[in-house]
Amino acid sequence: MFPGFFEWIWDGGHMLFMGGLWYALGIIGLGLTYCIFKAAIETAQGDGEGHGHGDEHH
Amino acid sequence: MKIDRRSFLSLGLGVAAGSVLSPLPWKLTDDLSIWTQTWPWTPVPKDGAVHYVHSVSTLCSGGCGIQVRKVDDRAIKIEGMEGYPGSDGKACNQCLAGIQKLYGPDHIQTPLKRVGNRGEGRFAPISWDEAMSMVAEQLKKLRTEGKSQTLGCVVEREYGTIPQLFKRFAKVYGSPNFMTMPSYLDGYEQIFKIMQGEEAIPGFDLENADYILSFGSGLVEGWGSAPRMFQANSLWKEKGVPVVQFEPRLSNTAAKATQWVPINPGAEAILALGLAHVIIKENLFHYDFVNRYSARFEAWEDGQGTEQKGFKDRVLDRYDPRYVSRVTGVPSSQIEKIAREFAKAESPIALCGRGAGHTPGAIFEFHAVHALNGLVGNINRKGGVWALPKPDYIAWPEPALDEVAKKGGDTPRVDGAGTETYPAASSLTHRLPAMINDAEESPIQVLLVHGANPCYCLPDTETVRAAFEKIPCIVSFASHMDETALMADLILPDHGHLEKYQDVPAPEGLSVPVIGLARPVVAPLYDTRHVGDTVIQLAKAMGGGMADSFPWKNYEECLRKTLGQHWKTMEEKGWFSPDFSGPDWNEAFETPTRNFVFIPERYGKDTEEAGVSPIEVEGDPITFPMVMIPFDHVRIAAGPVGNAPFVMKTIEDTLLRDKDIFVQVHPKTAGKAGLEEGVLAVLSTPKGSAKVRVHVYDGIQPGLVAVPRGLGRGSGDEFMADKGVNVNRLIGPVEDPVSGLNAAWGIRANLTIA
Amino acid sequence: MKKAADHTKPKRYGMVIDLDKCTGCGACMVACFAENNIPFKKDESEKLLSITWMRVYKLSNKKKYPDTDICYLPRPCMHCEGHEGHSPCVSVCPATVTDYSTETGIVSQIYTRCFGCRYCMAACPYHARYFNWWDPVWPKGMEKMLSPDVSVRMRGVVEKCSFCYHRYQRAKDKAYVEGRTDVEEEEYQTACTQACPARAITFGDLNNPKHKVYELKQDPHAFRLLERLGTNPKVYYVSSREWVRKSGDNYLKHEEPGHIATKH
Amino acid sequence: MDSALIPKGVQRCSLGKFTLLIAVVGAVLLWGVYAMLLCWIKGLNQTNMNDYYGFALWIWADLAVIALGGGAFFTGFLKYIVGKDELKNIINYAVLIGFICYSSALLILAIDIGQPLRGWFIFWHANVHSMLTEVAFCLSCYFAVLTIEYIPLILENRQLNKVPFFHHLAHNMHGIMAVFAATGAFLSFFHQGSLGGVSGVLFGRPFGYREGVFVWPWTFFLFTWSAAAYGPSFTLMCTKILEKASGKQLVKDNVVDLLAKISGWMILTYIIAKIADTLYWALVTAPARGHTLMDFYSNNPVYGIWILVLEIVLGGIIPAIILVVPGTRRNGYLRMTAIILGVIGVSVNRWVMVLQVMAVPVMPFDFWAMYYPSWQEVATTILPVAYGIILIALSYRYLPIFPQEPELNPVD
Repeated sequence: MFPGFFEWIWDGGHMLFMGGLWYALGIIGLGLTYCIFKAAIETAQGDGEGHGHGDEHH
Repeated sequence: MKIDRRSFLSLGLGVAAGSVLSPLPWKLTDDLSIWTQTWPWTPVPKDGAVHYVHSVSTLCSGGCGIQVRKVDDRAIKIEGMEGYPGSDGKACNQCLAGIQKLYGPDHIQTPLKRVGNRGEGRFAPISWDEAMSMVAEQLKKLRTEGKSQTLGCVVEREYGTIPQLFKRFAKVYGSPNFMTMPSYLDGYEQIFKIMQGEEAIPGFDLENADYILSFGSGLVEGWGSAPRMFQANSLWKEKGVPVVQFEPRLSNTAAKATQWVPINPGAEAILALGLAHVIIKENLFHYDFVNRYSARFEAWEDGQGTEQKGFKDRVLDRYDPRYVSRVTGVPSSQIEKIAREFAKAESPIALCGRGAGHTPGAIFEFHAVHALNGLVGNINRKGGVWALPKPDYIAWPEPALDEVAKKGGDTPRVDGAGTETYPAASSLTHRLPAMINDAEESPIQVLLVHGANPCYCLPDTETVRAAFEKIPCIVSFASHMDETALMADLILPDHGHLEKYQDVPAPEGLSVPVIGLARPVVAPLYDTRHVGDTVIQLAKAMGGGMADSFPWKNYEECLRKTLGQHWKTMEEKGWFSPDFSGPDWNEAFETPTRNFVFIPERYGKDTEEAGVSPIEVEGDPITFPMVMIPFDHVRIAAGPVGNAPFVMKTIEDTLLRDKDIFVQVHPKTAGKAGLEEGVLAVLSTPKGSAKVRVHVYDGIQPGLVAVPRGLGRGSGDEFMADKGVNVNRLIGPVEDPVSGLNAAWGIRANLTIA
Repeated sequence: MKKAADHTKPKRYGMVIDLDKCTGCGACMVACFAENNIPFKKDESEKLLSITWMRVYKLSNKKKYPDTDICYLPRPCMHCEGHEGHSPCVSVCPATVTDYSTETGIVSQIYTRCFGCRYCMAACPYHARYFNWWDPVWPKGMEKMLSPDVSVRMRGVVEKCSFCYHRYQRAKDKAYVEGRTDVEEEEYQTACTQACPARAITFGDLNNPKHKVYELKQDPHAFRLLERLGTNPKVYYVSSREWVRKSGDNYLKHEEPGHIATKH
Repeated sequence: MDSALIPKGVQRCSLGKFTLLIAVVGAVLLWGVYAMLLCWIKGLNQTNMNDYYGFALWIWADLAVIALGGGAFFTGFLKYIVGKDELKNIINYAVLIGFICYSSALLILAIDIGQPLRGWFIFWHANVHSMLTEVAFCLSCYFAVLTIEYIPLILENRQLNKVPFFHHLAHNMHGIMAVFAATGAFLSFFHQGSLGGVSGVLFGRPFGYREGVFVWPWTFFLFTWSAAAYGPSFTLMCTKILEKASGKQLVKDNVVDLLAKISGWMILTYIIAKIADTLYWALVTAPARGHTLMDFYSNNPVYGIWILVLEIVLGGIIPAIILVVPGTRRNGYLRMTAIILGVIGVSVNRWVMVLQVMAVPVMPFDFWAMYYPSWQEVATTILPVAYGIILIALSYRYLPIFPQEPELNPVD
């Protein structure tokens, strides 16, 4: 699963597969981190009531 | 800090995040996976020093030469012993799985005394001293009462020091009733007596034969020494040796044969005589042998001076192919073709003994088949049938017999063998149950059983059980629980086959005499005792002349002294082969005329009058419209010892499923009875009925119901016990009026939907 | 796929089984059970739940009496080479449990890594793979017969014939000690080959002209099971009977065995 | 009692009635859990699977729920990528159903494998050539995406939303939902496809095997396509069921019509491809391996040609036509019939691609293997259904799943 691990092989299949995998994981991870951090900052700034009840997001 | 909902939630989230980020869950996950790889309940075999022990396995009748792979003191695996005569590096299924018998749960661990009813299987352990004195007391009592002849001994085969110790014991005790279990070898034994005047056992030089005619013999299904026969079969394939199989059912042997010739069951003898007819008529027989070394081929004068027809005329008169074809169902063109091919071959050989040879069959069959071998002169010749001398390495001094022994020994045998009625028979054990049941008081008062399993193997097991019920004292020397041991009052357990020394005259059917040595592969696991020691000690306990007749300290000494100079060879090689060169034809036969006799003295008249007709089987055709034939399957042991778990595992699901046995019937037979593949049905015969499943099989003559032999064990480990039906329960013996042998090849039956 | 070890020539171990000689006795199965610590249950008659690395199939020509004929066919793992080592099972195993060795041509199985998804079983058309539906249990005392050369498999994993790989290792160790780089033909034989009383099984390196299998596989009557699927199995069968050869693969009505171009 | 938790502007049944429903379904759930524990503790001998049937009911259930759960990724794809904005009114429910389907699939997989405790070896020792590896990776990743899509919904519960952090988090997540949805669609494309590849790559099994492009057999694409086609139908079916159960209309007709139309066109195009695939397989692929089509559909007690007809005609052509033709589509009964037929069709397809693949004999001397599930297998397969009902009930009661509900069912 990780380069350098037992039985890790650098071949086309691996690059493609693992590339896709880490790309997706990266996006998910980064997206989540972004949301959490932004929410934490917004909470700290106390502008919690700023955007109403956000019905438009549904 | 005030714990409100918000901080509680944050705390929860914090803990969750913290533990995910800590190494703990990962460590636990890893530990769990390691645990699944080393579950404590999954055994880890211990490693150790590897070595091999050579021995001979006694689990099959063939006597396979084996080598046992050991790791430290554990026996791990059985393989064939390279160079062992016959089996040569190979072994049969039973012997290959022999370690499971050694370590298996039905190995008897200590002497046992019956505490429940007969056959109930409730035993209590007792000490050896107690057990021995109980037997000795019984035997002494019987002897003082002058009923020494009521001692019976049943063993599987006659040869080897252990059966001979029993035989000697019976003799000096004063009983003629030393019995062996029935087999096709009994037929050959009688045939050698009456046609060649010899006390001999058959050897078949199959490796050098170039045309094989098999009258229903399961050549690759347990007939003779299985591994040897497999190798011979492969050799035939390599050399292109024709093999013709006459059998009503497409057995494995028939499938392997060059040609399968379906035949009406029981008509084998007629077919053999039909072949003889063609050979004689077309002058294809071996002139030299027939003219110079045989008698009664042509007309002859009997004792009263009356002229009797010779074999030639009898066969020519009666067995022309058209008639034979009608009786046997084999087209006459085929009879002629096979007869010609057979006669023209260099070393043709004709064989008999149905299936694995558990039932002897009628003496006519043996006579007709052996006459074929005589016609082509293939007796005591390369590629032919050999009369091998009975093993003579056991040369113990004649025991001194006291009055009781002499008197008892002179009484006629209970089974009638060797009496005026059946002079050529040496053992007719299948007759024993009826004799006991018909008598008011059992003519056998004490029965010693070793290596044999009459309560399973003899025909009509219900009658056998009833007879055994009547015997006041039964002593079994079994090492594993079997049906007969279950009926015993006392079990004096022998060591298992991998725990003891034993000479094994083997392998069956080989054309050179061989004596193998079984030896302890592991030290005895339990409180068992070598049966040889038990017999010697019993004799000593009897005191007097009996003790003197058994001068050995123990069995091992007896064996060493018996084998004498050969002991060393056997220890090193595992076997030895006594010098044997078959005599030439002019010296080979010991009949009064020193000839091969085509029509034996006693049989001449009978055959002339009655002719040979198929042996009728028991039962009336109206109640029982079908005919049941037992068959041997190479993956099912039908002898005294049942299948080991590994061998059970190889049994096809068309023979056994869960606890149900399958019987084979032709699609037409099934259709008529409204039966389909796999359905439950009731198989009934005059002897009883059983629940079976139906296997519709194209390779069987319509009207027959074939039942595999060797299932339905009433004892043993959970892997084999109570699975299927013992075919011996459904079939009874049919007495051959001439030889006394059991001639039954089947029984009338009915198969109806359950 | 493991690359071949440097100093020895790549081997392709395989078998040639003479179906004319095979009598269906089952000794190969028994020897295999004993050699490889195969468990046994009270009831083994349900063959779809019975672990038999080597299984002897019974074939029939399906003709009516008396033209009926039967033939036995022992079926070990075929150790398919597929296309460049892509045997049906190796390519599907998600956890790299099973592998095709280009050094020996043996398809391996790592029991402690297998997590029992059974995809390989679905992939194998020969049903050579078996799942441990139960914990293996030996009656008290019978665990003494277990061989230390082969690990006992735990419940929940797939297992199959290994061509007695431990025997290869043993032979290689011996060769190494004796300063040889290569294993002789007779030094490495599978348990079933050794046990076959009909001497119907021949085992060896299909690449090595000195090995008996090399010659035998070229018999005009030699065939492999399901060749047309492209599994490229390394077990050959020989039969003089045409219907048996025809039973080795699927054919359309007009097709004749031996005239079909097969992959690989 | 729990009114504080119920979204504003909607009416819910009494807590007692609700508890009763949960209790009844919960009992079924517990039955499933018991069977699941049996399988884990005693092993897979609890099932009727065997060495010929290594893949059985569970793998079918897995494939089926993932296909049906395909509504989540495809509706997301339509809303966020294609820009069909009306679908915002059903996307929450589609996500919820997807979440249930995928979590069920993962649970079933965890029961199905012989060594669940080392199931993670599929990641650790990953063999990237295996379709199952791809399935495992994409499935877990997409499940993560679904969780991410479901979390903001939970956070919008009236009480939870009062927590500022949760409020912001939900808001932010909504903000970049398109990114997640796109990732989800990408992952879905692969794992739906890999599931199709599971049997498609089995070149030892001529019934399942298909040729294809590069490493992907045709079934790879057919599975993705069919999930996208039938998934929305399943979402609509679940919506209908919930509407029946609650006695309220929850989604406006134009939304339903739009999704049904898309589903219909997708089914139509899919079924054409499927027919082409079947023809090529029957006429080229299978004969090259010595099989005729009828070899696969005869000499056995179950699998006749009827199953092919059921899958393609009843479960494909007919629903496609009904959903594509505006007149029939707008007829509620016909639309529902089409949707149900479609759901059956795709389920039959998954059944065939798992169980019939196992049943067909390959060696000429082998036999058709028949199988019926044990009660433990049935119970563990029903378990996710019970779990799904409970999760839908809870979500519907406490979360603002259907934005149009207050409008369609004004509270007096």
